[in-house]
Amino acid sequence: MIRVQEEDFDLGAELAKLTAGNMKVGGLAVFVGLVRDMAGDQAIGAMTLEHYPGMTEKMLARIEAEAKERWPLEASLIIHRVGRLEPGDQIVLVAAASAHRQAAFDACQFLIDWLKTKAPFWKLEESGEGAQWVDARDSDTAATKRWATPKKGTAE
Amino acid sequence: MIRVQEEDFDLGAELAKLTAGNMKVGGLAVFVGLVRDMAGDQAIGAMTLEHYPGMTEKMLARIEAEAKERWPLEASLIIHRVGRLEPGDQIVLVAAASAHRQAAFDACQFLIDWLKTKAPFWKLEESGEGAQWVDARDSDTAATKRWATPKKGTAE
Amino acid sequence: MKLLYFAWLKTKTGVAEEDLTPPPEVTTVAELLTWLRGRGPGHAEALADLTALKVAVNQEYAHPDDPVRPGDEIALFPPVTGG
Amino acid sequence: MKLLYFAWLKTKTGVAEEDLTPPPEVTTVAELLTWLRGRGPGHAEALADLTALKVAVNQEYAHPDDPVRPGDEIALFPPVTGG
Repeated sequence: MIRVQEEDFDLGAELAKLTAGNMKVGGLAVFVGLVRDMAGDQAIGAMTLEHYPGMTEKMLARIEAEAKERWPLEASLIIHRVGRLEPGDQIVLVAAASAHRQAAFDACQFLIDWLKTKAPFWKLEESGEGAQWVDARDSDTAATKRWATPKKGTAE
Repeated sequence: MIRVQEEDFDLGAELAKLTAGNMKVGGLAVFVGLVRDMAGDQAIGAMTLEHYPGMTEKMLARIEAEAKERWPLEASLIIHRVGRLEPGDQIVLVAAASAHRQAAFDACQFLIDWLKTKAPFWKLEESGEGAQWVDARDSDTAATKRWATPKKGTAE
Repeated sequence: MKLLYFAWLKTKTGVAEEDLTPPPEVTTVAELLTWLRGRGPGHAEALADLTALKVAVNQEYAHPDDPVRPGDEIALFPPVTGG
Repeated sequence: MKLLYFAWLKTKTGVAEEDLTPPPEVTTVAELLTWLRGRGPGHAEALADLTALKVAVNQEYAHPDDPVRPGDEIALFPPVTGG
């Protein structure tokens, strides 16, 4: 399941729903991204997440479908927030549940790696020196590369 | 922090406590192990987790300390349940929080891999054919090996 | 043809969205970008560095030689930074 | 010397814990295991396959040639299966 929303999410409730009643789940791997109060050596007051409505949902759905094709998942979830967020706020949740832990871990890492390079979100950080668009990180592109050749249509 | 307990744990509450008020956390990686209703092709009714009180806590504390030495973690948590558990029940929670996501992911995977081969827990599964001690899996030993040479004292 | 600009491309062009009718000889993403750079200094600056630019045609990532057609939704944006 | 048995080692020996005083020539883990196998058929069966056995001396994993001393807590158990 995928969701793009301004509201915060209840991490415990989301994870409980994800595996509830499914006795085939042996492992649940989860990643939560949070807003830090520092970016490099600069203090951050808040950030605004812009996205491309329509394409965002399309890409997230495709990333999730790709994960389900690659690993035997019992359940998966991507929630990404948009709008204004402050330090300590939750930005993103990705979760993958499988019979075995390695599949859950790998799928979870894949989901966030692909999301970070393919889903059309942009961060605008507010610091003492004004607002600044965050630059994409080479390490994110490198992280995505480990999942080998993307298929047509999901390529950046 | 480490805990060994019979009671269930509140996943959402534990994770919220772990990062509360720490604005340096950019990523939180979590793994939850759950009781499945099948082991191979055999239906499982319940299981009992036995452990070695004293050594268990010592090993978990050491595994956590090792993770903190290897990665720049802002917070970490290991909770492992003992006693009788039924399909769908939570068995174990490991979590690692760091400024960056790869450190959180790697530390989380390390914690559960080492726990699975070094912490003295044993599973007794109940099926239609009676109770049976679970055999250790070669894949768990292999998973631990990727973290290279363990230090003296944590070696199996 | 609907053009969408996101993040700093929106700031530099000064527009989030515009409906344009390029001349018929504009048939590819690359040709469209060249034509858009001629629309004014904001567009020229925003589209100066093609290596820092991603293009989506009808919400799919596109390459410079992919076709563009009347009625398409073309989005221009920097590399993504979500998650 | 306190001996502890876990999981199927406890089932096979029929005992969870016992206080024993091995003869003074038993000074290593390997010598202790050999001596324990002589305590009866349950112990002999439980300790037959040393490759399936882990040993902890005073709650630290130990090797066959590690020393054992009076007063030590020695635990014998199969490879662990938690998590």
